[in-house]
Amino acid sequence: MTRTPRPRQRVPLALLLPAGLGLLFLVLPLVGLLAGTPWSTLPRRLAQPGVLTALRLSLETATLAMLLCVALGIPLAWLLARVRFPGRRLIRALVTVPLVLPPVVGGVALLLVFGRRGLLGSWLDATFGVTLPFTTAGVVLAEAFVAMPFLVIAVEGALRGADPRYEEAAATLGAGRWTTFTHVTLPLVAPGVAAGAVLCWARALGEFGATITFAGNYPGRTQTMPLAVYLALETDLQAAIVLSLILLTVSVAILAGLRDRWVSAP
Amino acid sequence: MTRTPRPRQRVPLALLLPAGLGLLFLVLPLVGLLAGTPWSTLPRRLAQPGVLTALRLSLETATLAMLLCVALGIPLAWLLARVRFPGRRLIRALVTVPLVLPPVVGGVALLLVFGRRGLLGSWLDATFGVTLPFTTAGVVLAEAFVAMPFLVIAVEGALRGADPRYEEAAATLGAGRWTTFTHVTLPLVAPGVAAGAVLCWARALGEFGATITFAGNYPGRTQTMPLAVYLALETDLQAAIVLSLILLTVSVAILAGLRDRWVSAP
Amino acid sequence: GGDEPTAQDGGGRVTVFAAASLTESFTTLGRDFEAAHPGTTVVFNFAGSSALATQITQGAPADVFAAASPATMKTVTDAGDAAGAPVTLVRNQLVIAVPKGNPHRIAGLADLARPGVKVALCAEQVPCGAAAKMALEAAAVKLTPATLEQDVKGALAKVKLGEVDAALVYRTDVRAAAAELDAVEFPESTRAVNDYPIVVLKRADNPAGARAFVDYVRSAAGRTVLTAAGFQAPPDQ
Amino acid sequence: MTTPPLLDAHLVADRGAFHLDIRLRIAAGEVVALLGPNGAGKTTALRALAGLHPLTAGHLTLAQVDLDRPDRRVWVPPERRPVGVVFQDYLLFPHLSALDNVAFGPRRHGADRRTARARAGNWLDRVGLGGQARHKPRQLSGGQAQRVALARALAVEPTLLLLDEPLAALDARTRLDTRAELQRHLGDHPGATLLVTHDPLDALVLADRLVIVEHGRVVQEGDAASVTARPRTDYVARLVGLNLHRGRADGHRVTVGGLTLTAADTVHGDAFVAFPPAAVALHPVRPDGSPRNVWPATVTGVQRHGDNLRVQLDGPVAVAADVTPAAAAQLRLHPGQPVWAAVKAAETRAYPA
Amino acid sequence: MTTPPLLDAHLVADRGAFHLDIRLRIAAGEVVALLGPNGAGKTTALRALAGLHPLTAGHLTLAQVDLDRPDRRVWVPPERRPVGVVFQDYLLFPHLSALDNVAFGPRRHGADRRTARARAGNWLDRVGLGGQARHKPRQLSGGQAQRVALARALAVEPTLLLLDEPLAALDARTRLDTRAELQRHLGDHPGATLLVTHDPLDALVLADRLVIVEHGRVVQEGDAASVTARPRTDYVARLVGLNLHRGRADGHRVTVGGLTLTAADTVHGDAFVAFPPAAVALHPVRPDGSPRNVWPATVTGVQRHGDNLRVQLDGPVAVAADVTPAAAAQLRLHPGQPVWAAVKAAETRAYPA
Ligand SMILES: Nc1ncnc2c1ncn2[C@@H]1O[C@H](COP(=O)(O)OP(=O)(O)OP(=O)(O)O)[C@@H](O)[C@H]1O
Ligand SMILES: Nc1ncnc2c1ncn2[C@@H]1O[C@H](COP(=O)(O)OP(=O)(O)OP(=O)(O)O)[C@@H](O)[C@H]1O
Ligand SMILES: [Mg+2]
Ligand SMILES: [Mg+2]
Repeated sequence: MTRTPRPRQRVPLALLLPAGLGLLFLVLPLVGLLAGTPWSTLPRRLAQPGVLTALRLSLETATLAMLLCVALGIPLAWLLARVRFPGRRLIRALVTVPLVLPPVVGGVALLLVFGRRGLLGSWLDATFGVTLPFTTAGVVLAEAFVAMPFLVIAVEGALRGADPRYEEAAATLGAGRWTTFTHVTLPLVAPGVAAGAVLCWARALGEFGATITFAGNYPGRTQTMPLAVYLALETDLQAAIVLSLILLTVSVAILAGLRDRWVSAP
Repeated sequence: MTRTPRPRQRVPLALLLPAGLGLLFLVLPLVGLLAGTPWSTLPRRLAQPGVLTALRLSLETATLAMLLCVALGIPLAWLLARVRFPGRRLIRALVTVPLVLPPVVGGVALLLVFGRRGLLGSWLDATFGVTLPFTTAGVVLAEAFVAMPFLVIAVEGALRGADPRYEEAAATLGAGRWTTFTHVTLPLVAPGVAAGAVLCWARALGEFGATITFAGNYPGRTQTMPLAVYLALETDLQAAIVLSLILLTVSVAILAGLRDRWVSAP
Repeated sequence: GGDEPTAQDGGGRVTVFAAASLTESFTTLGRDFEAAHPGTTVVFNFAGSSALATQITQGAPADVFAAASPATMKTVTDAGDAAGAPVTLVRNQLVIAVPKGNPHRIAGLADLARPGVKVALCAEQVPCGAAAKMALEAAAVKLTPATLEQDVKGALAKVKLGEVDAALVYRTDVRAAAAELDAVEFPESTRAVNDYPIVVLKRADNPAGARAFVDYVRSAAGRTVLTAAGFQAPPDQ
Repeated sequence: MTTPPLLDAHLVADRGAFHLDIRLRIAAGEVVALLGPNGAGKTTALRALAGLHPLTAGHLTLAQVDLDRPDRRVWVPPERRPVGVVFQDYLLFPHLSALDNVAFGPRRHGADRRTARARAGNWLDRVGLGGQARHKPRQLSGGQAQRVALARALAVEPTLLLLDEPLAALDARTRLDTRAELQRHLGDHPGATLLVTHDPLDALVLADRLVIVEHGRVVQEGDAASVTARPRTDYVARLVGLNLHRGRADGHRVTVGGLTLTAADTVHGDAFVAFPPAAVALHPVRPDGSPRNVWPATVTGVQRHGDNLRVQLDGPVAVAADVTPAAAAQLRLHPGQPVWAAVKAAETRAYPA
Repeated sequence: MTTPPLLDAHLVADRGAFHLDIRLRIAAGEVVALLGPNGAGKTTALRALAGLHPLTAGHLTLAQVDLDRPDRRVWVPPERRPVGVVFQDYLLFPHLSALDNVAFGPRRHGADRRTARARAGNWLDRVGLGGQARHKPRQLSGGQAQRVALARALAVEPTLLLLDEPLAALDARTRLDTRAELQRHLGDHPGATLLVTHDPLDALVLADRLVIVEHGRVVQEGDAASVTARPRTDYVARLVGLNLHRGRADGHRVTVGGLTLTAADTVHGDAFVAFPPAAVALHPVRPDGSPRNVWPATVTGVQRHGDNLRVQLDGPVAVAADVTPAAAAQLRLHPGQPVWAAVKAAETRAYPA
C-alpha cells in the first residue's frame, strides 16, 4: 500500500557491488561499440535509402509480433497458471522450445510447417492462396515464434505470484471466468505483462536467424535491421556496428519512454 | 492463501481458443521437425564423438552463465526496483540492450572490451595473463551477456509486484537491507527468480552468434551444441535437425523436471 | 498478391537467391542489368548458401540461385529444383589475411604453425574450411587453430579485431577490407580454390528473365565487376 | 419457521487436516451470526456457501435451488450464486477506485456503466465514504477499505449475504453508524444473512439467532436470550461473560469436582451451572450468613476489567470474580493469596447438560 | 512524570493530502492508547515512530536518543531502532513457519538459531499457538495469524512497542486471554508502549493514558477516568457512550442551540454538557415533575442496543436515548414520531470547553 521512500537509505555494499558489476557487464560492451564507431560516417549511413526502410520494418514487425504474442500468449500463460490438466508440466516445458532451438533451425521448422510444401502451408496455399514465407507476415510469424516464450513465461510467473483470492472475490460478485480474467486478473498482473511484452518486443526486434530462414532477406519487405546488419557484416564491420547502434538507440529510446509508464500504471 | 481448486471448472472458450492456438503455434514447428527427422540415423549421430562433448559443454556453460546472471542480475534488478536514483529509466532501458543487439554484434562488442586488444582485455592480459576469447570462460561470458536481460527484467517485475510492506516488517524486526533482501525479499519473489532463471538458462543454451564471435568454435573447448548445429546446417540439414532435437529433448526434460518444483516451492 | 515476386510488370521481375558473399558485386550487377533491360526488376535474397538451399527445396519462389559452394548447389540439384546443370560463375582463392603491415612477418603457410601465432580457420563443413584443409595438407603444415569459424567473415573479424594474428580467408574478403588488412599469397592456394556455381531454377516464375540475368553476370561486363571484387574467372574461359 | 428456510445447508468440507461438518438453516429475512474461536471453521463454512470451497458431502440449497450437492454431482459456480460476500481481509481490487470496486457487482449483474456507478455512489454514501469515491484502495485507511468492501457486497443485493467480520476494523463511532446502516439494510431485504463475527455485541445486535461452532461442529444454537442465559461450552461462557461448570445435579444441588453448589433451578442428572463473575464475592475468612456456595480458593491473577478488577481463582473449581478496586485494596489481592469465594444461590443458574 | 519521558515525540508528517501533527510523550513502563476514527492518522503516526515514514518536521527522541530530527538531519533506520511493531494486517512472512516468523527478530538481534527458536517457541506458547508452530501463515486462520504477529513483535523485547489493533481479529475468548497476556508482558517490561485501537475496552483495560486523534491532531488526552467523564469531541462521546453538546454556560445552566439545559456542575463561558443515553427518558406528553431538562423531539431511528433499544432523536439538539423494550412497546416507537425527551440535571455533567 505504501511506497513512501525511506529517507537517506543506505544501499548495502553486498548488493551494490554485484549490481554495479552486472550493470558494467551489460553496458561496457556498448561502450566498446561506441568507442569503435566511425561517427563521421553516421549521417551518410542514415541517409542510405535502405536503412530507414529496414528500421521501420523492424519496428513494425516487432510490434505486430508482440501483439500476436500478447493475444495468444496471455491466454496460454493463464491456462498454465490457473487450470490443472494432465500434461501441464510437459506443455510448460515445451513452451521454452523456441528459446533453446537455434533460431535458424526454428526458421527451418517454420518452413516445414508453413512453407509452400509444409504441413499447413500447402493447405493454406491450396485453400486460401495464402503463402507466408518471404512476406512481411512471415517476418511477423518468425519473430513471434521466437519471442513468444518470453511473454508466456513472464506472464505465467506474474499470474502465479498474484493472489487468487481477488479472483474469488470477483466470482462472488457475479463475474464469470472471462470477465474475471479481463477485469481483475489482467489488471492485477499488468506489471508482469508489461515486462513480458518488453522482453518479447525486444527479442522480436533483434531476431535474425529464424527471420532470414523463413522470410528471406528482401529489402523493404522482409529485410529487418538485424538482416541488414548481417549483410553489412559481410563487407564492413564498421557499417554493421553503426547499423546496430541505430537499432539500439531507437529501441532504448522507445523502452526508456515506455517502461516506467507501464510499470507504474496499476 | 487458499489454492483450493474450484470443482468442475469451465474454462471460457474465449481463453481456451487463443491459448490452444498459441500452443499449436509453438508446438507445430516442433512437429514439423520431428516429421522431417531421419530417425534411423539417430543412434549413429548420437554416437559421434563430438556430439556428447558439445552437449555437455552446452549444459555446463549455460548453467554457469545462468549462475553468473543470478549473482549479478538479482542485485541489479533489486537496485532498479527498490532504489531511486537519477538515470534509473535510462539504465533500465540499457539493460535490454543485449536483447536487441544482433548477437554477432554483441560478440564483436565483447571482443572490443574483453578481447586481446579490448578496453579491459588488454589490461587483463598484461596484468594477469588472462585471455577470455577462445576459452570456455569466454563462452560463459558471451552466454551470460546475452541471457542477463531475461533474468533482470523478470526479477525486477517480480520485485515490483511483491508487497514492500513485508520488507518494512523485516526492518522493524531488526533486519538490515541485506538481511531483508536475503531472508524476506528473495524468498518472496522466488517464483519470479525461477522464471527468470529458466528463461536465462534456456537463452544461454540456445546462444550462438555472440558465442562464436567472442569465443570462437573449437570442439571440446568452445563448440556448444548450437555451434555444432550451425556447422551441420552447412552440409546436412538432417544432421542439423537431429542435433537440434537432441538439444531440445535434453533441455525440455530438464525443464519439465525442474520447473514445477521451483515454482511451487514457496 | 502484390508482394509476390512474379513476372507481371514490363519485362518482369527476376528473383535471385545469392550467397551473402556476393552481396556487393551482385547488387552492382543487378543495377547494371536493370539499366540494360528496362522494365525488368531484379530482387535479391542474400543469405548463407545453405539457408538459401533449404528455402529453395522448401518451395521458395526463386528464379536464380547463386551458391558459394558446389556442395550447397548439389542439395538443390539433387532435390530436382534446378533447370539444367549449374555452371561455375567465378572461383575464389584463399589468401592469408594479416593485420596491416604484417607485424608477425607471415610469409607462407609454414609460418602459421610458429608458436605464438594465433590462427583462425574456417570449419571443415564450410567451403573456406575445406579449401584451407586442402591447402594445409598440400603444404604438409600441421597447426592447431584458435578457432574454426562458421564462415569467412567470422575469421576475418577476428583478424580485424586483433584476436588472431592470421586467418585463411578468400582474396575477395581481404580486398574488401584492404584498409585494415594485408593479403599474403601462398603457392598452395591454387589447390585451395572454391567454385561459385549459378543455375536457373526449375520453378522459376520468370525463366526468360532468369536466363537473361545468368547470361549477363557471365558476360564480359559481369566478369569485370566480379573480378574487380577479387573473384577469379573460372578456368574454362 | 412454518415456511421452508431460504437457506438449507449441511456443510461438510475438508481443509487440510481440518474437517467441517455443520448444519445451517436460515429463513428469509433472518440474520444468523456464526460465532466461534479462531480456527473453528467459520471462514471455511462461508467459503463453502459462496462456492469457493467445494463440499465433500452434505448439501447446500438456497431458495429451493441446489447449489452444491456432491451426491448428485450438482455444483453451481460462485458467479452464478445469488450470494454476496464481505471478506475478512477486504480483497478490494487494487487497480479500481472505491467507486468502481462497488460498481463491479452491479455491472456484472447487467447494469450499464452509468447505472452501476450511480448505485455504487449511493452505497458509498450510505457507508459514509462518498468523499473517497475516487480513491484507490491503497489510499484508504484500514477501516475505510473495510467499509468499501461492505458496500461492494451489499451493492449486488444478494439472496444470501455472507459477512466475514464486516465490522472488525471499524472504529467505535463508525461501527455504530455502520451497524445501524447494516441493520437497516438487513431489515429491508428479503434474503438470508450469515454473519461471521467475534464480537458478541455485533452478534447480539444484528442477529436473530446465534450458531456457535468449535472445531468444525455446531456446539450451541439459539436466540440471543437462550444462548446468553445458558451457555453450553467454555467458549460461549466466556463470550457472554459467565463462569461455567459441568457437574451432576440432584434437585437444587449440583456437584462440580469436589464442590457442591446450590442453584436457583431444579435439575436432575448431568447439568451445567453458570454464574457471572460479578456474583462471586471474595472474603479473607470464611463468611457466615446467606451465601450457601462458599469454598476456599487461591488467587492466580488479577487484571483490570473495565472499572473493576477481574480476579482469577484456583481451587475446587477455577472461576473468575469481579471485584471493585475498593474491595481489592481492602483484601490486598495478590497472586498466591488464599481467599474464600462465595456465590449467591439466587445468581447461580443450573440447566441440563 | 518527574523523570524525562522515555519517548518524546512531535510527529509532523505528510501522506498525500493528509497532514499529521501530534505530540506524544510516553514514560518508561507506561502504556498509551492512540484512539481515533478511521483515517485519523493513527497508522501514519505509528509508521513515523517505527521509521517507516520520515518526519517532515518535529522530532522523535527515544531513551534520550534522537531517532528522527529533520532539522538536524538525523534519521535512524527502522532496523536500528529499538522498536517492535504489530501491523494492522499481520504481514507475516508467507514463506516462513509461524515459529520462524517469531524467531526472525531474535535472530536479527544476534541470537543463534537454536536460542532464537527456543525463544520463539516460548512466545508461541504464550499466545496459545504452540501447536501451530510448524504452520505456514496461509494455513492459519485470521485470528491465529494475528496472534503470531503479536508474538513476533514481542519476541524482540523492544524499548518502544507499537501495536496497530493487536486484538482486532481475536475472538472474545482469545482476546481476553491475549489481553491478559499482553497486560502481563507490558507490566514486566520497562519500555514504552503505544497501542492503536478502536476498541474502547482494550484501551481502558490496557492503557494508562489515552490520546485521541482526529484529522491528524490530538483532540483530547488524559487517563481513562478523565476522558470518559469529560469527552471533548463527538467522537470521544460516542466512544464512551455519552451524548455531548457544546454551548455557553452560566452557572448551572448551559445554552445549546435553542435549548437550555441544567447541569449538576457550575461552569461559566464556553462549555460542554454530557449525559448518557440511558439518562434520557422519553414521554408521549410533556412530563411534569423533577426532570428540569425537557424538550420536544422527533424519533429518527430505533435500533436494538444490547438488551435495550437505542432511539435516535432529532429536535433542538440531536441525542440518543436508551429505553427498555417494554418502554418502547408502550410508547409504540417509530421513526417520525413526536416525543418528549427528559434528562435529569443530576446526570448531566457540564465542564469548560
Ligand atoms: N489453506 C489452508 N490449508 C490448510 N488448512 C487451513 C487453510 N486455511 C485454514 N486452515 C485451517 O482450517 C481451520 C479453519 O480455518 P478458518 O479460516 O475457517 O477459521 P475461522 O473460524 O475463520 O478462524 P478466524 O476467526 O481466526 O478467522 C483452521 O484450523 C486452520 O488452521
Ligand atoms: N498510501 C497512502 N497515500 C495517500 N494517502 C494515504 C495513504 N495511506 C493512507 N492515506 C490517508 O492518510 C490518512 C491517514 O491514514 P491512516 O492509515 O494513518 O489512518 P488510521 O487512523 O490508521 O485509520 P484506520 O483506523 O482506518 O486504520 C487517511 O485519510 C488516508 O486516506
Ligand atoms: Mg476466519
Ligand atoms: Mg490504521
